[in-house]
Amino acid sequence: QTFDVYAAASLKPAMDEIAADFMKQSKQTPRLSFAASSILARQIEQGAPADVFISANLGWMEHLQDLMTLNQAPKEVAMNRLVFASRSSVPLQPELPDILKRLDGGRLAVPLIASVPLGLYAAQALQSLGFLETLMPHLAQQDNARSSLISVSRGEVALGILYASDVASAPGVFSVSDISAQLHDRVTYQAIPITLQGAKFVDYLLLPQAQAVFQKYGLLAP
Amino acid sequence: MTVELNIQLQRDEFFLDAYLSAPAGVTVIFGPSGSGKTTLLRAVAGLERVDSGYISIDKANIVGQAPYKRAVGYVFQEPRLFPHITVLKNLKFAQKMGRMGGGQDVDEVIDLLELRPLLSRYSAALSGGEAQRVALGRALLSAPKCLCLDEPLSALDHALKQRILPYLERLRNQTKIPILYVTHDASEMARLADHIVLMQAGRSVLSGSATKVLADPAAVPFLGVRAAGTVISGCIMPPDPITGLAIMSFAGGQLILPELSQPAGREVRIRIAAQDIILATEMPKGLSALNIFHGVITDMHQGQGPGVMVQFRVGQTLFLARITQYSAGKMGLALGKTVFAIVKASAFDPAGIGT
Amino acid sequence: MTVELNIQLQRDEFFLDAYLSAPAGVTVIFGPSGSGKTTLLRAVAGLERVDSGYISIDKANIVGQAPYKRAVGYVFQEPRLFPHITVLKNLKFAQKMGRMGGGQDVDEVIDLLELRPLLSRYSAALSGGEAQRVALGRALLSAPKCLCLDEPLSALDHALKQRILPYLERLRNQTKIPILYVTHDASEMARLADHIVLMQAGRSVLSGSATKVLADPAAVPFLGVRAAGTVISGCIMPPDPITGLAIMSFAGGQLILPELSQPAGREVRIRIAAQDIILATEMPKGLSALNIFHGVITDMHQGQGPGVMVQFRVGQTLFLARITQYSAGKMGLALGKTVFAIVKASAFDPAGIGT
Amino acid sequence: MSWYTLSPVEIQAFTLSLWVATVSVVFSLPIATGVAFLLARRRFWGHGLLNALVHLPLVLPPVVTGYLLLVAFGRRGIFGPVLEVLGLQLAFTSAGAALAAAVMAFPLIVRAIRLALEAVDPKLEEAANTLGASPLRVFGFVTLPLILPGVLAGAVVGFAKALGEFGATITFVSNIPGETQTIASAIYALLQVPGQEAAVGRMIGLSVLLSVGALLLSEILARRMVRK
Amino acid sequence: MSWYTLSPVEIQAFTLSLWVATVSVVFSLPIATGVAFLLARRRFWGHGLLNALVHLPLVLPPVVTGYLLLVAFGRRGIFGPVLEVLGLQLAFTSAGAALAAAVMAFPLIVRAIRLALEAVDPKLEEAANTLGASPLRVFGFVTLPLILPGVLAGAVVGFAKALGEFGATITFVSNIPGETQTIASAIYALLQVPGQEAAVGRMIGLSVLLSVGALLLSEILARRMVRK
Ligand SMILES: Nc1ncnc2c1ncn2[C@@H]1O[C@H](COP(=O)(O)OP(=O)(O)OP(=O)(O)O)[C@@H](O)[C@H]1O
Ligand SMILES: Nc1ncnc2c1ncn2[C@@H]1O[C@H](COP(=O)(O)OP(=O)(O)OP(=O)(O)O)[C@@H](O)[C@H]1O
Ligand SMILES: [Mg+2]
Ligand SMILES: [Mg+2]
Repeated sequence: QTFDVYAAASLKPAMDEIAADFMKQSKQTPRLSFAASSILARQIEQGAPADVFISANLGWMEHLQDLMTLNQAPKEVAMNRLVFASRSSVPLQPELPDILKRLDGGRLAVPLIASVPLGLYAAQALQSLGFLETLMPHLAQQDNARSSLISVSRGEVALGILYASDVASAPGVFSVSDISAQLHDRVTYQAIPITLQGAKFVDYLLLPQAQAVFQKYGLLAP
Repeated sequence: MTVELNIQLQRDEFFLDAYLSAPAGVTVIFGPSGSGKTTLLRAVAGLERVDSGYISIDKANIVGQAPYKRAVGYVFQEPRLFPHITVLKNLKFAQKMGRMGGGQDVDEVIDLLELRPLLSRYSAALSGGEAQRVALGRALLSAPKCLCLDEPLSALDHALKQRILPYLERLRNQTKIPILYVTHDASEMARLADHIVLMQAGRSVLSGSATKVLADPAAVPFLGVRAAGTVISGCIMPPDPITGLAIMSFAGGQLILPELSQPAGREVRIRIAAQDIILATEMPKGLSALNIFHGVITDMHQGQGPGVMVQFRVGQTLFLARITQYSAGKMGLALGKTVFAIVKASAFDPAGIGT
Repeated sequence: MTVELNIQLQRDEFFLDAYLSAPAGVTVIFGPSGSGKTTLLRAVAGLERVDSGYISIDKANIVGQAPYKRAVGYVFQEPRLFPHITVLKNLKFAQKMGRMGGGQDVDEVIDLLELRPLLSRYSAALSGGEAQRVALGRALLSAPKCLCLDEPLSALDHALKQRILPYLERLRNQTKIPILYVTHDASEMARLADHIVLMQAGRSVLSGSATKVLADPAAVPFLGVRAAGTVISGCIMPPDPITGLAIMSFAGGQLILPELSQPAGREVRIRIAAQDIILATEMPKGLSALNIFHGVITDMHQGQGPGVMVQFRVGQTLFLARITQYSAGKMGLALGKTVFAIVKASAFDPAGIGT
Repeated sequence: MSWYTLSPVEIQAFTLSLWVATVSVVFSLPIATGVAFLLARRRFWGHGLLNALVHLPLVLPPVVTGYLLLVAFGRRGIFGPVLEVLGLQLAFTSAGAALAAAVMAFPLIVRAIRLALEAVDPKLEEAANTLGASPLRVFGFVTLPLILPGVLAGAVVGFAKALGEFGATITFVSNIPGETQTIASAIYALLQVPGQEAAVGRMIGLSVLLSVGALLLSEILARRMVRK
Repeated sequence: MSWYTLSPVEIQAFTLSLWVATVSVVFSLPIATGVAFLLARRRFWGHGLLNALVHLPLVLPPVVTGYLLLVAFGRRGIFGPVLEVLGLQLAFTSAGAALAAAVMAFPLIVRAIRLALEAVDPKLEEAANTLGASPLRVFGFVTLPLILPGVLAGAVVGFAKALGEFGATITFVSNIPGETQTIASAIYALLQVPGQEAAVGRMIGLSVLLSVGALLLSEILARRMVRK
């Protein structure tokens, strides 16, 4: 017996492992479908047979909640942090002059600041720091967190704002300055159970066993 | 079966206005380059839209009918073989598409047109003449109700033409379908034509039975002096026991012919070109020429050059001879005068002798 | 300039093995369909790779040279006009590509080939004959060192041929380039050929000067009986004051010709077909035929049919006459006997009279 | 598991991709041929519109195409009820993946066939006509064989495109391993997270292998066709 | 701002898309023609390889292509030093966007031109040869004019593809408004957030308008070429 889990692509390694564990201890097999949150949300809206939807994109979460009558509220299953990342391990002073010096006329890699969650949070943080206006023309907005990571790891950009979890799993990329969680909204991954079967799986995600896996991939407990 | 048409059409500056009535047999369409012969044939086949007029096969108007329903076989000026299939498949395709079924026998056509060694070739590996023969075979096999042949033999050498012409003649005699035949070759025309339509600048200027048109001094400017002459029909007699030569009897006497493979009793037609006849005022003697006729001058028609066309009657047959004005004067030729006409037996082109 | 070649090549089952030496002037390549005429021309132009042998223009071996460097003008059996440009641009393109520059004058070529009304047309809107004329003009304009003409006139009517042939003759006389000319038409061959190469099943079986080959009874099986005859060269005299007819003087007497637009003093060549001569044992009288020669029989050659080829000498010129065996017997013809030969003035095809 | 061993999921993706690409090309070919014929040979009202429509999947971001497919053929889509009656489900099934791939490959296939059609000498079709072949038979016996190299070219490009397509696919049928996850969407998923370079490389190698194979095959076939 | 008014950012995206698509097609055409000529007319060692290489952007997920572009032409890429010497920066610039679009459109353009080349009657080229035209001139005066409809078809398909392309573009040059944000990447960005349907529709309308315009123009040109 199978059920469908729609999850944001950035959760793939952790979810793959959790799903495998889950299968071992229950007779249910979760089928994982990874894509951009926007795609998954639209599919669910169009009647996709999803049992759970897991995403970091709160916008789409709310959109779905508005649209569908869901029995259960979304649950936070993991958290993340933002960091400034670079190929060089030299720590960064989170001040404008140092940032600009590091960029050296180059660009700061972030995902799309108007749409991709990481981009949204990064923009909020820069806004709170008061850097956004100055840095705006220096931003290289990319389609997703992964692309920004590539830009940083290939040295196309001297600096990027990335998820701490991504930086942790990417060799050759260093976190050069933490970004305080106070500067932006909570970076959370939420799961919406759509069916009963889905609800069971969401419950499982909150168990320490699953949480351990999330943490293994650099995510934080909710 | 008869093809009749009276059509008008305009293509840029070119205007075609043609009238034609082609009964069973061969109607040769003759005219200079660009006079509209091909356009006329295309209109009959439905490949060219006419602006006004009618085209009928067997009284049924076919204007507006789709080309493939017209059953008009067509040999184009260029071969147009299907390049992706072999010669044999080209032929088989035609046979399959021919809707009356039957049609000609593939093997017969292959042998006649000497296509056997080519059957497994593709059109790219054929010589010009070979391709044209295949195209001809293909048209014959499609079981047409009317055949349009646009210079089908002009890429062929004389010997090959002579081997194919009798077949076209047989086709004409057996199938009773009208054949519209474009050619530039006067002897081909004389041999095959039952009817002739002369085209000039898009207009059909003269038409009628071959006998009449070829012997009509008024047609000479259109045909060219070398094409003018007489077509006489007659019957093959048993060969002369002494000379072994073939003899044809016609309304006016007997004509000795060169070698001729037609059996006795067969009706044949012969063209004697006006320039091939020598006239004499006295009975010539000791000549190699075997045919000497005795006739009465019925018409004399002076051309633009130094020649005169002399029409004379032998029995009930009218002959045409072209001689110089100088000779005519010296010999004192005039209407009603008696002349001797000398015709060489070996001057007859076997290709000019048709049934 | 001379083209010499001795080449071998194999295409599937077809094997070409040709030897040829073509000096300035026209070398006619004659042979049945599929005998390799086109393949030979293509090899000269570099369009067909040869397996062995050499091809030289002016002593320089061109085997292996790229086609465009050979300066071999080519008129293909089908017109091959560039469909995306007008007739005029087709011509201009050829002129531009011609590397010796100079070449023919565009306007002259246009007038001669009667292309003026076609200049702004695209090839799709040309008749078969029109397209072939443009192709001919295009080849002439490319300033070639050698011309390959593959049946260039076979799509043209008689009158048009007669207007174009003198131009080809002038070209031959003026430019001194070798012209390799494929034709099926014996009178075209007789008029133009300086040299003749007979092809048979891929082999060049007989070659030599036109005069020799055409009067050679051994060539008759290859040429066909109707093509055999005599080519005599002579000089135009002032026209006869009484008759107004043109006169040509040759080594053997004078020949009265039909209308001829050549000025007095001009050298011309005339072909008299073997079948156009009537022989007589006594001097005929009161005939319309103006040319009566007195000759001595030098050779008699019996064909497969009922005919005999009689070669006789008039002055220093050898003539060939074809008569029936029956007549020859009746007249008691034999080597050394005296005969009278009757030739009609109006039997000469002006198209058969060349310079 | 050494670097060249495929996991079962990867094998599934491989098989599915092959299936999807093949099915999509096989089904589009006849339709594409028909549309190409219309575009190349007929002048009619709406010619430009049809042409634009055919090209649309090329211009639109694939995700949009996928979304439009979802709107049209999804469970709640415009044709949803019709499909339900027919017992056919497209959204989130492999059949749907084939549909998405077909739609994306369609303009490329049509273009190739149309170009081939425009290069056919109408004189040959005229000749077939005078032999008594109806337009349909002319097409079948003359035109079609003559455009086969073009059709083949279209099929190969379409096949390659269908293999590489994931934008519309992932949107229309999602990315369910074993069901709708093609190589392309598997690569996409793998690319979203760091550290999967080996797997990505393996999958790319696979899809390149597949399409290079198709390419070579088509070249050989085309050469055989032309050689005659 | 009513629904049909474009914001300055949208106008920038529109202009940039037009520029990127035009530049990419203009620059690819000659190269594509050369490659198509090689593939259609020459047999050489590596023929199959070149053919496969040309088709690669079709098969690979666009993101991979973009990534490979980065590896090749990025600052630290293989050709990075060369580009730096030339003072040319591609990553994160509009020139890079054009490069990405060109690479993605390339296989389509090559295919179209190759098909057209294969349909040219070699007899006409032979004829030009005998008139003394060198291979280069034959190509310029005969072959090229004859394949122009095919080149045009390739250009249009390429243009449409370049307009619609965003996967490789966004990966290679990111999505910087006014610099590298084309209509397609703008649409992509808009699609990431809910409730932007109106804006998405407007952008799609724009890009469809552009490519339909290009299509119609090409049809008219092609008809003019063929009419003679
Ligand atoms: N590519 C080829 N492959 C095989 N055979 C060929 C090829 N091209 C020509 N042939 C054969 O070679 C022979 C000579 O062909 P060619 O075209 O030279 O003849 P031709 O003398 O010009 O004939 P025609 O007067 O009919 O034009 C023919 O039998 C033809 O079938
Ligand atoms: N599509 C066209 N548009 C304009 N004019 C045309 C078109 N097709 C043919 N013509 C012209 O119409 C005239 C008649 O052409 P047609 O092909 O019927 O001549 P034809 O008598 O067959 O000549 P030929 O003996 O040279 O083949 C020619 O002057 C030709 O240039
Ligand atoms: Mg014609
Ligand atoms: Mg030939």
